[in-house]
Amino acid sequence: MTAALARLRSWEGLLLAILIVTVALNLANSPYYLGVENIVNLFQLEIEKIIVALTMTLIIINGEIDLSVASVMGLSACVMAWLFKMGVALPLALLAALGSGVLAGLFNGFWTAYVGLPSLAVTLAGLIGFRGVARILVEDRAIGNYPAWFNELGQQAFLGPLTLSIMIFLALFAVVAVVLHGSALGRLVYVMGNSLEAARYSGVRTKRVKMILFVASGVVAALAGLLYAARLGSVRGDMAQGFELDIITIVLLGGVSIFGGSGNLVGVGLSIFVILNLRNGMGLANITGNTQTSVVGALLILSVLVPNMAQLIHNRWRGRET
Amino acid sequence: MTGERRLKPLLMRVWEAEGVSLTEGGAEPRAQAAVPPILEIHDIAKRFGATQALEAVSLTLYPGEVHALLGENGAGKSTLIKIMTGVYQPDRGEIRLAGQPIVIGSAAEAQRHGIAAIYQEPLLFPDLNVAENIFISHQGRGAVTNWRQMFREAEEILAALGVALDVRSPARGLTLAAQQSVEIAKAISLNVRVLIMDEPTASLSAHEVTQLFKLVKDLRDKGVAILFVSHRMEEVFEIADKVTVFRDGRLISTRPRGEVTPRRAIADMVGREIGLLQPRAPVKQGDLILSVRGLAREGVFHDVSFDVRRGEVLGFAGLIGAGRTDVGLALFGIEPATSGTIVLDGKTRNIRSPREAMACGIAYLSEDRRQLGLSLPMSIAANISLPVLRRYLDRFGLVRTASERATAEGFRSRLAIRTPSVDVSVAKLSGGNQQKVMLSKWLNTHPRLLILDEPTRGIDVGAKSEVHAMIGELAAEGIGIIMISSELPEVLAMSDRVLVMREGRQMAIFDRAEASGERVMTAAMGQALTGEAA
Amino acid sequence: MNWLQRHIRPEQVRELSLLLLIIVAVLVFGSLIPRYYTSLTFNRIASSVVIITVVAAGQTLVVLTRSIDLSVGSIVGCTAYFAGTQLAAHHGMPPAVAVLIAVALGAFMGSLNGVLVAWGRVPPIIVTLGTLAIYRGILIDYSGAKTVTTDSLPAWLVDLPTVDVATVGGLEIRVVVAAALLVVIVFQLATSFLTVSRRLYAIGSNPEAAALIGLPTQRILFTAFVLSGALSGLAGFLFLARFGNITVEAGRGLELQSVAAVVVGGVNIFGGSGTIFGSMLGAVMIGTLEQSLFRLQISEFWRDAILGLLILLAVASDAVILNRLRLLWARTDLKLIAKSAPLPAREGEVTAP
Amino acid sequence: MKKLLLTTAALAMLALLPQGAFAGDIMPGKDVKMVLLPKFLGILPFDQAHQGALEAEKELKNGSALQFLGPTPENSVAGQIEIVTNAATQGVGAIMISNNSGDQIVPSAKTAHDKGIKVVTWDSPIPSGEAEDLFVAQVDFAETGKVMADMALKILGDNGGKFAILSASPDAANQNSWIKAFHDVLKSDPKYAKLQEVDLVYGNDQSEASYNQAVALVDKHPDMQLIMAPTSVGIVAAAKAMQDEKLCDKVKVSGLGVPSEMVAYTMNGCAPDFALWSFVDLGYLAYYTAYGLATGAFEAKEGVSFKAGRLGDYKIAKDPTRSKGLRIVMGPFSIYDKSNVQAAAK
Repeated sequence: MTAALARLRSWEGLLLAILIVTVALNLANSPYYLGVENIVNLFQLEIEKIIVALTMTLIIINGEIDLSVASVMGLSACVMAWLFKMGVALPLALLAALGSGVLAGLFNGFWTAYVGLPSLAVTLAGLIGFRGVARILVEDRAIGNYPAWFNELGQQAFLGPLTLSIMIFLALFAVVAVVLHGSALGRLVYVMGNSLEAARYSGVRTKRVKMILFVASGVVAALAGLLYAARLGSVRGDMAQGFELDIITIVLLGGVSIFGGSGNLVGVGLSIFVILNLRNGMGLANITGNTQTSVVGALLILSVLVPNMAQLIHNRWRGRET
Repeated sequence: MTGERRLKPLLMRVWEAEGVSLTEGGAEPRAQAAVPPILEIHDIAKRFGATQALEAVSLTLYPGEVHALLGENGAGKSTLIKIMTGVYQPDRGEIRLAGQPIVIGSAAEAQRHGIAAIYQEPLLFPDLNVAENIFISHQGRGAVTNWRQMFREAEEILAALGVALDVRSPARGLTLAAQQSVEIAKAISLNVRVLIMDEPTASLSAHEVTQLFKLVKDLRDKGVAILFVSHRMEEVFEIADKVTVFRDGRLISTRPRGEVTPRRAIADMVGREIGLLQPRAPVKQGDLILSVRGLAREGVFHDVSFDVRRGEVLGFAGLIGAGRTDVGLALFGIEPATSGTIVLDGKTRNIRSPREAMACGIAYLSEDRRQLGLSLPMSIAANISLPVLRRYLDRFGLVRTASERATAEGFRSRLAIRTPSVDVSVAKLSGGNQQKVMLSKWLNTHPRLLILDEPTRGIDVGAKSEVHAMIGELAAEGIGIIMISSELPEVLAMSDRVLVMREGRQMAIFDRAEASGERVMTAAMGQALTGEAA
Repeated sequence: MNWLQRHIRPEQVRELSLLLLIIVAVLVFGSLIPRYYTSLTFNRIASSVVIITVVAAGQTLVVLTRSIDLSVGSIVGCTAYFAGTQLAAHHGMPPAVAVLIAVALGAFMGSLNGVLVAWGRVPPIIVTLGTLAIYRGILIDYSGAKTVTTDSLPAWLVDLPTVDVATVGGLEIRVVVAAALLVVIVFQLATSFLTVSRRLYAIGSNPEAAALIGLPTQRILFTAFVLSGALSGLAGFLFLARFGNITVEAGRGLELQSVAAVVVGGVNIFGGSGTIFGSMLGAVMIGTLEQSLFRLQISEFWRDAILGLLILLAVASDAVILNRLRLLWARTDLKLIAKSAPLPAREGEVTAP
Repeated sequence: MKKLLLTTAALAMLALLPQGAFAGDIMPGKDVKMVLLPKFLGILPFDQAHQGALEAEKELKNGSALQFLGPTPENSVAGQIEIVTNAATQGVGAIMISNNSGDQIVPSAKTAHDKGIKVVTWDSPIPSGEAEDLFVAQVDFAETGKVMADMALKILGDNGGKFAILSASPDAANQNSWIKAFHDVLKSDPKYAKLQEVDLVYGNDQSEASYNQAVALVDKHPDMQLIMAPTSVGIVAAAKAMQDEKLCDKVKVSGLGVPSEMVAYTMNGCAPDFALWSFVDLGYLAYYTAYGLATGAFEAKEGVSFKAGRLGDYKIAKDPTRSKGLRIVMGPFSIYDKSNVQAAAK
């Protein structure tokens, strides 16, 4: 009983269970599920979101939030497209686009860390504002016809069946894992998430850390935006609109506390797999978009509700108030 | 015996300082037999998982009696309190109120029974104004709040407490003492029959303590039964009619105050003999480390000037809110000074951030270890390495946990931190051990100047004396120490010199010889003494 | 200054400063836009902020308790659609009943959030992020792609947005505007005078303490979410009246808009402080910006960028103002006096009635 | 009952009927997995198209049931791509896309196409024409411009006046190309010279945004007399706005709308004229076309003709509105006014 409960209480355990069930269901109801093509698609279709989710994890554990990521994705794609349209060499355009991500990050970081506004408010303004800038650049155009190599970056398999995006995701996952769980920065991320003041009283350069995180978030979002552009081969002002909620959902489902200070990349990794498999499975089962989002929403709630209830019942049973 | 002899004069001094003579007060036990008990706790037991928090505890409280409850942290005091206030339910045993068995299902019920508690950490609502905080848990004040009336009543209560707060302003930013006063006002605003005070004095300065005691005695005389929990011997022996000692969840002894000495009580608490508060043997002082001239932070404190030498302990005395902590924060760069000079090792420094302070070899142990001093969920090792994390990085910028733990182990044995392992999260440790971890954390920065803010607040007697001993050693090693403390005996016993502040101003600096309880108090209260005024 | 400090709390000053910002904005736009100072402009802004104001009122109640409700947009959509289909089916239905249906449905959906947060102990953002998706999904299924169309609705509803209650010097006070104002006033009064509602602030301000002193934390949380849902329901009805045509899109994005209004309105996103009136000002601020930007002779594509910037400046400027004030208050406040007054002799003097 | 305006496209079709290679009739009873993909779920026109497709399915006795799969409005692009990709994975016979993703759909459509899946677009094509077998156009887009211009002229009168365009989102391919066609027509013929466009705004196909935009237009351009809204959401919102503002006699609304949603405003004169085609027929035709292609009854080549059930014969031609790509044009437009809107709304 208690042993089972302990396993259930560990978030990762719960996610693992959910994942296994999902995979089993998928295997049962679709012959196409196991195909290499499908496995690759399973990643490709959400790849940009899960890339951004990695840096979002850092931000949320740090006790902040970045609602502007989707708009930054759109912004960088539009910057790239706009410059390309103006005849700038694509490589330069790509660099500039990443630069726009840095600027966006600096913007969020400055107002949050140095002026001390709540990141929710700042990035909410960013959500609207950055999208606005993207709009100014592309207006009502859809900008395409990039050199073949660019589209291939987003679409062709590079290493075996792996596309560049997937390899970037895997690499970034490793990097973030090391940073969060091995490096000084990661340590500070947790400390600040637990108590910003305590960190300050220990001589931590809290402003600098926040700034670094927001810039990282900006750059990665910009990169994801470019990968998205490469995958779709065409850029519009509404690119990635509304992704922020999906991204935050992934992170929270991963067991990261919205109040900061707790959570780990294992959980987020698992939650990524759960959501990918869930969406893919339902897609193959011809379940439409609204049902998909509903199911993910329900899962998000249940994954917290079930352990809580188990805990509660367990306590009642032990006759102890919590 | 020798301990006894050393103890006597010290307590004398304290009591004089607090305006208490040995004969007065509750010295002659008042007749209690006639009055029936108000609250009887019978054979209560409570177990959390593996640990038996309380075992077969019985306690009887009489109206008009102050019953002191002693015990080291983890002895079960707070568990008992939580049971009395309906936060926990006992596994066994019963509680009788005025003879009637009762079940206290919730804090609200406890209140209805007239049982109220004042906790060590005040439970205020920073965004509500003072008046609301006082009346927050009142039932039946009507569905609609009558602000004018509420403000008036709140002002009356606070006036009675001798505390002047703007009842309209939010509780955010109140000093700990002010918060404590609001807590007390809150408790007495309810028609209490049983008042539980869990270390109410932990954050009060000597003067405020005397003020509080006036109040407690007044309540007692009105027939309120008071359960008084404190780590401060001298307080307990001033205020209590009965003294009960807990150890490891069991009741060790309950005696009338007349029949127990502090030393006896402590022996019961720790199960072994401990000498308490012997004056520190002065070490020969070395050359100048820090000299501060005309230091000020606009609107907070003014014109503070003092020197600290190697091996010296400079005590900061004064009422809470006198600005002592603010001086510490200024030196550590949390809230930089706005004027004045800080000269460290002959070099004039302009300290604007904790990092700069640390670079100058300054370390500051916060008075609020839970919120500011430590990162509770993190492991002991992680907390100790935090300020100097860079030292533990390999060339890839990754943390070398091995050497981190090694350091932690070192301090663990050196400061006798009681813990199964250095990977345990600090939250799981007792107050005393947390204090030691915080001390280790800052010693690990190899400071030349150590600022200790309330180094023994809310930790039990055993740990306390260990910390005091530690301070002695550090001074002996040649570290300059500034010790901010509201415990007069501590200040007097530990300091080579005592700097007294009042309302943001430096009132006087006394040498060890001339620093006596009443002189320090008078300085803290007002009229600066001629002669040593800095 | 001292008198001021005794009688005006920092939060109120923050609202005054926001009011000032709005006035400044109006002056600026007035100088840029021809025919700006007209009753027309007033009506535009007034009726455009009605819905968001009502939603923001509910959002405020939730945010005060250190929670957040991201499902409001979906609730507005569902209630608007459901009330619409009901009215389409029974034209005879009295207005009161129609409103009641919308509010009741909203309250019900809110109560689901409430139960999950209060007793399920699931963080609010997770619950409402989930129901945001779930409610919208349900609406898409339930609607079966049918649209509620204006002509299917009774005339009184379609005309509702244009009916005035009073005309003050050319300024028409539309019924819906009055309704929104009423909501704000009622809840403002409630939150500042009802003992119960003060507890919203309490649990938002210090949840642990609230639990320890035995406040019914769970019931309060639950109520906050129910009210938020109910107000979203009311907003849904207003939405139906204003736009007539209800697709599955209805109300999408209101969640972030309402949060924006609340944040700009100076409600502490971490609970405990802020007022309904404040978030109304927030809504008006944003509404004024949007409506005025519509009318400026600038490209469509510039609007969002400018709007984002202005919102940020609004938040920044009044945050800075407030911090200055906080310092001022903190310093002059709370002096402990050294001399202790004697306790009143009379029995029960200090004990409360 | 419908008053059908004989349009240029219709004429062209009739003219083309006799000659040209005529492919064999479409054989019913074959078993073809088919997916109908709308821009997003929950919008009336697409549901009507679904009805039409089901009607065709019944006629053609297709062994496997039609899949009507759509994304949610908020992630239409990503959703459409996901559905096309999954369809490709499952190797369906044909997929019918009302493309809301511009060329962003191309990569996924290409994968499907390369697997031999027939990719038929309807209502909104793939702009570049890549990876698309055939576009079933509701009407000739150039003609849409003409129809809009004519309605504007009819409303504003020969001495013209000022009008503004309220479109869907800046990214809506259909609206953009219609507006472009509209502009071209206005330039092409001097009789439109007096029609003066004062503004172009977007309501993002949301009632509230469109409504606010319409109202704002009135404030911005007091002398504006017409709002032209080539979007079924926008036109209704605009009409409602003008009604609420009691401006219906001063500012008219026109454009493309669904009769059942517009009837009230047409009758009370807020929107005297508007146009649309039958989405039911469009779905029906799309199904026939896709089925025919998938069963090999005919090929997607220029000049090929086929018979689509009750709608009669169609001939595949180059799409003049795109640099690349083939199309058939359903046509014709139905122009609605007081005389016919009520019947159409039924």
